[in-house]
Amino acid sequence: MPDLIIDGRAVSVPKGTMVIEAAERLGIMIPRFCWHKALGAAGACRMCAVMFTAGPVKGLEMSCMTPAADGMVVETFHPEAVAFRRSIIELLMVNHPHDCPVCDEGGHCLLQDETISGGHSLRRFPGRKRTYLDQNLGPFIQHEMNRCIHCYRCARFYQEYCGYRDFGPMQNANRVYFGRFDDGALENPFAGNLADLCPTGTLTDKPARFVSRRWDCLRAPSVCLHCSLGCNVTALSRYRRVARIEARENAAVNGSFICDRGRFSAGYEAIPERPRSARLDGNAVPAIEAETALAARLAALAEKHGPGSIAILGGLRSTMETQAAGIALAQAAGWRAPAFFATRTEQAATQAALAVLTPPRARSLAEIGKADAVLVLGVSPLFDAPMLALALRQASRAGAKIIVADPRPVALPLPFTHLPVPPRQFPAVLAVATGSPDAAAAAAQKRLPFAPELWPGLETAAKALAAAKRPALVFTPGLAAALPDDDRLGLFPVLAQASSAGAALLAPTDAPGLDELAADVAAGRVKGLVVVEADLFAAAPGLAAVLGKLDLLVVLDYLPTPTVAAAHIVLPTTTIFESGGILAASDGRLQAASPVQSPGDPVARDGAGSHPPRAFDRPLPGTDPAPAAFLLDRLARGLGLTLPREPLAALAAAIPALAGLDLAALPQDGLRPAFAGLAAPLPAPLPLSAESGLAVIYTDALFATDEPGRYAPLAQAQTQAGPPVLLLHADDAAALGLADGLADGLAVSLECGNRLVPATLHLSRAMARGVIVVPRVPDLAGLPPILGPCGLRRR
Amino acid sequence: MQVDTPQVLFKNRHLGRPATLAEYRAGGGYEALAATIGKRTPAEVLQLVLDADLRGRGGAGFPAGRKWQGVPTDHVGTRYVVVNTDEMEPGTFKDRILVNADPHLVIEGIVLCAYSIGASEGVFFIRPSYEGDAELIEQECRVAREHGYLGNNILGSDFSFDLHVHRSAGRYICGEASAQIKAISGLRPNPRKGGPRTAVKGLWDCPTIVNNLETLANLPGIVRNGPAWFKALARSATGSGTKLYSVSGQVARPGCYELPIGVTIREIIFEHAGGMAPGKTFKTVIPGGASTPFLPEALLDLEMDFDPMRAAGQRFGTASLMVFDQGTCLVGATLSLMEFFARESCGWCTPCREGIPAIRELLRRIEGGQGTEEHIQMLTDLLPVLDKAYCAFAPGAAEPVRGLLTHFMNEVNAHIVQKRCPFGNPPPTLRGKACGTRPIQFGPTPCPEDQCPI
Amino acid sequence: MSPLPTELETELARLVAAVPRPREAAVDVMYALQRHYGYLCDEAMHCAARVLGMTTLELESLATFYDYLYRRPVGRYVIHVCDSVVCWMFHQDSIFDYLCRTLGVPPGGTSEDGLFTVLPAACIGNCHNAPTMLINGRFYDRLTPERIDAVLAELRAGTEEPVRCK
Amino acid sequence: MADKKQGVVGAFLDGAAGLAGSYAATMTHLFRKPVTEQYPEYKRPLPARTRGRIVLTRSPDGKERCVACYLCSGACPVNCISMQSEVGPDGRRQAAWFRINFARCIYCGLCEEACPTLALQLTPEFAFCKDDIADFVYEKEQLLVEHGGKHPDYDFYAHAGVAAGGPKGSHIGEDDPVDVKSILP
Repeated sequence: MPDLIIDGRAVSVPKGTMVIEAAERLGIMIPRFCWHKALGAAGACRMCAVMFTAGPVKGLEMSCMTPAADGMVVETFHPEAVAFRRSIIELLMVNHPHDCPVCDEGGHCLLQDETISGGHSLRRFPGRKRTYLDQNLGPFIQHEMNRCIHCYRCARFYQEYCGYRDFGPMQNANRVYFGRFDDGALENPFAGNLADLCPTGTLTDKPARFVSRRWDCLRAPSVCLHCSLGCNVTALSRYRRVARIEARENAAVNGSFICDRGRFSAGYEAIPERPRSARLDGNAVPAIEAETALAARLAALAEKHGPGSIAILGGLRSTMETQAAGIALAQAAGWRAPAFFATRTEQAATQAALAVLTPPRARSLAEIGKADAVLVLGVSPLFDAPMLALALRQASRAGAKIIVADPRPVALPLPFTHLPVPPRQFPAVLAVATGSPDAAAAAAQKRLPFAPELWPGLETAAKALAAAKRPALVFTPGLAAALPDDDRLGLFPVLAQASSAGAALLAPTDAPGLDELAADVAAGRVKGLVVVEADLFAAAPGLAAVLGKLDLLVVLDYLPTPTVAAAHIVLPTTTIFESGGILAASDGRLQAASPVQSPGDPVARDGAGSHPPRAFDRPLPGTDPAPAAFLLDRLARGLGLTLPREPLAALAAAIPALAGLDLAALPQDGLRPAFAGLAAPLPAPLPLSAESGLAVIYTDALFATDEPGRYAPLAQAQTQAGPPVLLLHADDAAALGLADGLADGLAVSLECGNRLVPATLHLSRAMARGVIVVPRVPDLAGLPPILGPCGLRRR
Repeated sequence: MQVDTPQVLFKNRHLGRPATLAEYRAGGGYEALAATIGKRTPAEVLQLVLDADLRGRGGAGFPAGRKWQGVPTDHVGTRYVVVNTDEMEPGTFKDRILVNADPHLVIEGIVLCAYSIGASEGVFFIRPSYEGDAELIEQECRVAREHGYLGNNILGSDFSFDLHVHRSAGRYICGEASAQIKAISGLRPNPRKGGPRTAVKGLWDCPTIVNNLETLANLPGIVRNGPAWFKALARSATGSGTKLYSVSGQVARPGCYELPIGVTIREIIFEHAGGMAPGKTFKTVIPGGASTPFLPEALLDLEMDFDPMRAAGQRFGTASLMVFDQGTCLVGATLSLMEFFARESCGWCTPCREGIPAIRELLRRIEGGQGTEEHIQMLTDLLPVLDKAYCAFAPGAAEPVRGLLTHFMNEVNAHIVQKRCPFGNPPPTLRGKACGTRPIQFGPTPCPEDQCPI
Repeated sequence: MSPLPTELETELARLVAAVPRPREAAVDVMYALQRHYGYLCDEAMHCAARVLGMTTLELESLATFYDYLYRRPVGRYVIHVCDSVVCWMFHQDSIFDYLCRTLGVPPGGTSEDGLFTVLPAACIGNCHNAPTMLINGRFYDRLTPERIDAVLAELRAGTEEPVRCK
Repeated sequence: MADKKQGVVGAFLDGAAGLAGSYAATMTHLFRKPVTEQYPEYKRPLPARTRGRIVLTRSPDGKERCVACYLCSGACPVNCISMQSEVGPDGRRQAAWFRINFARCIYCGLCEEACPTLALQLTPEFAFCKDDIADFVYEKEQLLVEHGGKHPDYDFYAHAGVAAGGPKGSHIGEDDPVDVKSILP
């Protein structure tokens, strides 16, 4: 623990800490451009020079490249250091353009801050300014190379941190250019971070171009709900529209970055189609009228068929407050237990996946990035949880061995072993890989006798995991029951949706699956259904198919889903940007999001032509949406019931794992409860064993396969037009007589329920046999788990 | 050619052609190797080099033995020797002459180094303008391989080492050790600082020794004749061995001379290089390649050795003497050097990437007669900034400017006062462009044909 | 993209196989393709990327960094005129100017007959013979206008087999 | 002392002199030209830098100067300026809408000082009355004028260093764009 003195204040830091970080601990912000917490030192900008007046290092040195050592005395405001930094700014400004007014970075620009705080205002140099031509870097990042100060942050992030190689530095000397070989979209799914990283306006957020200055935005800490990882973001809103999403530092989860899905999938809160007023039998009515009618109809239904004929269905993208309110209402009214998951099995598996996260075994995303061997089972990191891929990349950079066992073709920006196995073989893979490394070869042959090509990979996996000091297992919840009982092996589940963990924590164990609910509706046992923030057509096609049998379908939602269109009564709810709330990430971490804006139509749409309204003599349009939890509470009151004042707190008190937590005051980094007290996991049944036909595997794309993302215009624009793309092993295709060899782009049709969906078939050899990989789009939501031999045919 | 100084590296130098293997062997070539492989331990060879106090000839003068000591002994896997033949410093051409004079001396030195550190792979990093030399080395490596001096089981022992040539595509920065390793690895050759030394983690993350070609060429002599002999070669108390001095500029006999370390600058210029060219008067000399300052006449009796020169505020560098006469404008010469440095920077750090072009711009103005006192102030302000650059490139570039401002301020002032170049050079605003520059006046270089081995 | 001649493919494969990792051969492969195409056109860059398993950007990073890899069309003879300080002392700028005027090209330009490209170059290591230039791997020493005329005439006559920069 | 000795006559004379002086002042003013200006009929020319109504000026090429950088609204101490920027048809940044609430404006001129493109300028026009306070909210169309105001020659984009005012490298003091693939060293 070196002890040093910075600006007269003593600080003690861990060995290996750089002086710039040590100063940060004291709250001293040494100016910097190239140094970044996540990227480390480059020593390129020379901006962080400080004076070492005593100790092992003497004289002017860069604080980012000097490790703190005992006895150092550092002066950050030494006249010589200040003069040096001023010279650096002067040099950087020799070629920096004079365009702050039209630069999007203005207002949160590091170079602007340093230039002004350093007092540089006049350019002494007589020479001309250097200019560059710009490139079109795709839909997310705007390029303005004249502003570049060559800190190399972008290239280091892009190539070293993320492992993508289509963007980087070119030329030498003072002509260094950062760009691509030719114009085109950046391949890196984390490229949006370049806008955050770039200390000037060279790389800026293109969709947010010219939208606002930072100081004009409302800002609030939020949590991303486009996958289950729970990355921390900052939402910036202006005129009731989310202008921009930025990464928010959380050392335990996403570090300093987020993926492009999380960054560019907002916008659903401002689409014109968003349900903004209550609807009663298809007509827009004042909210109070809809609520009164709803209470009356529910009461009548309960009177006629008994309260058990009413069911409530919760979403996996709602906050935990909403989920808890739904549960509380169902319990108070004596309705059927609330349903969240597609099947009881899925719920049990998700609960089991959380229950295994005891303190010695649970790993955070950041800890996955520090593991030295990771087995990823049933997860395709880049699509199921993009930031996981970045964490694996960091582990891999530090030398970790990464093994991914997944039926889909897996692409990752790092060296890894891919074991393409169908889900039914996951337990076997797990058993071999976590078993004794010496017996691995024999075990592999015994348990997977039909797949000799996997044996070497399995053996390496077993050896790597056995040799590792900090091995970790990333798994899909179905495997929770099969996990070995080994405290050495860290665990990190990846769940289906942003609030799957929340639902699993809160849902009563007797909660039915959506499939059971569908059967009940079909049989007439359920007459009334209250759907809270879920799209049945995507989540439960079986249930969606029988909606016509319901006497009453009530939907509370903020997305214009087909379920909303089918509802008798619609109550609009608020998004996470308007109500905030608590979300549980896949590792069980509870994190709070704050509201950033009020609901209501964005100013851009509210008013005449290009002007916002001039007179505010009428209520703000589109402000009917209310948090679903409020609506449910009002509904309870309409029914003459009383819900607890804070349903989540009341419910949590009864759950051993959550009892005693102060949910109203979650720490900034989130809180991960110890799940030892969670209800004992049910033995999750093994995934289906398919003997004939193709097992259907749903896969996410980077954009617009998550539910809110499907309604985000920008994310939607990133999806390819045309029929959905299916993936099939080339040998399976040959067996089915579809193609011989690796022909791409076969036109096929897929039997989905009683429809034939046209699709394009791509063949691969880097995937498991006996499976068909299907994109998670609503069109294809109703596929059977096993596709029969006639399910796929040539078109 | 002078005969009164011991010729070690140039023993087999012939006019216009390289020495053959037979010639090299006749002069005792490969005896050191035969006496070493299987007979001495690597540690003994290292001790010889340490005792001989062999210092790097590439510019920095770091003791070679100390560098080799950094190689971890417990490393499993390949170790590399990288032979640095990337001399691109203006005024330096010794390595080219050396390769062309005696390729086998070079090869033997490389193998000895490899033996000492236990390397099995060697990379001969050579600059593109020495393509002929690259082919020569490749050819002579084949010859050496045929005779068992290179390749598997050298001289019948179980020591194997092979050497291949890596052609650079030309940038001065590739001469920096860590940048050179990156260049070989197919990465952008930005120098690397911090982290483990290249001797620990170099090429492909294996221990790697990067040494200048001339440094390694001294090994056969040291091993054969012992450290005491080697130290005795030098004329100064602290130095050891001989050195190849590249002399260019306005001297009567420009060329490359092997002279002891510690010989005075005056002796090199006025005895070995034949004094000033006819009709020229001495003004100043850059003693150690482009990244060393101008040396005033008063310091001509300085001994050419690492430590005495550093003590005098000068740098030994690569011992490439560029001699300027009274008729040469030093502002223009410095500008020429800055053109070189500004172009050859790798573009990594601010002082180098932005600072050197700024200096170039200021010097262009001064040389063109538009200079002001403020420009000099800016130059002075910039020098300490350059000194704190990422690698040694920018501090090296600052040296000539510092020399100019320290010793030849009168010349700079003359430009500012007269608002033109007092030597009659036209404004360099378009220098390097076809614009009609100085009055056509072509170099009256005397032709010492006997100096040139090519 | 037209396929490469078989000999060239073999040569590229040999270059890649000769080094511990393909990346090391990056410069050599680009030199070989430069000899074939005359300069590194985009097609050559794509070929190199395919052979080396690197991205075109990574290769562009190198090709634009280095001096002797040409990403713009050049003539058959690329004349690198040393403009470092010793050559400058011997009026290199006049030599350079003379060359440009004789060939009628700006610096970096290629003469109309496609034979010559004139480039300033960093020190080429021939200072004792200043002023000097390098044409396709060969030094030309102590240049004078007459010598330049002679060299150009000699090269034009094609009496000399081009020693291409490898 | 002297006062005490002057007696009644002295006091009388002293008073009379005071009276006479005041009357004299009154009489002289009777015959002087009055200073009152007939304000609505006669408007005194005001200095160009008078801080009155705000306008948005145009650059010499006739294009809008305002780039909607939000600096004026940021500087405004009474928050009477609001705007939204957008990309214009020519790729330049411009205001989609720009609004100043003159009912709230205190004519402090901070916005003019903040304006980096010299678009926003205060003019000597100070008296503009409305029947409805809402009419004091001026939109961009009402604010835009057809001239360059106090700085007729300034063109921000000529100095900015971004492409929107012409190709890169064509502005004042700029070098030609760097050719990344250049073969020149």
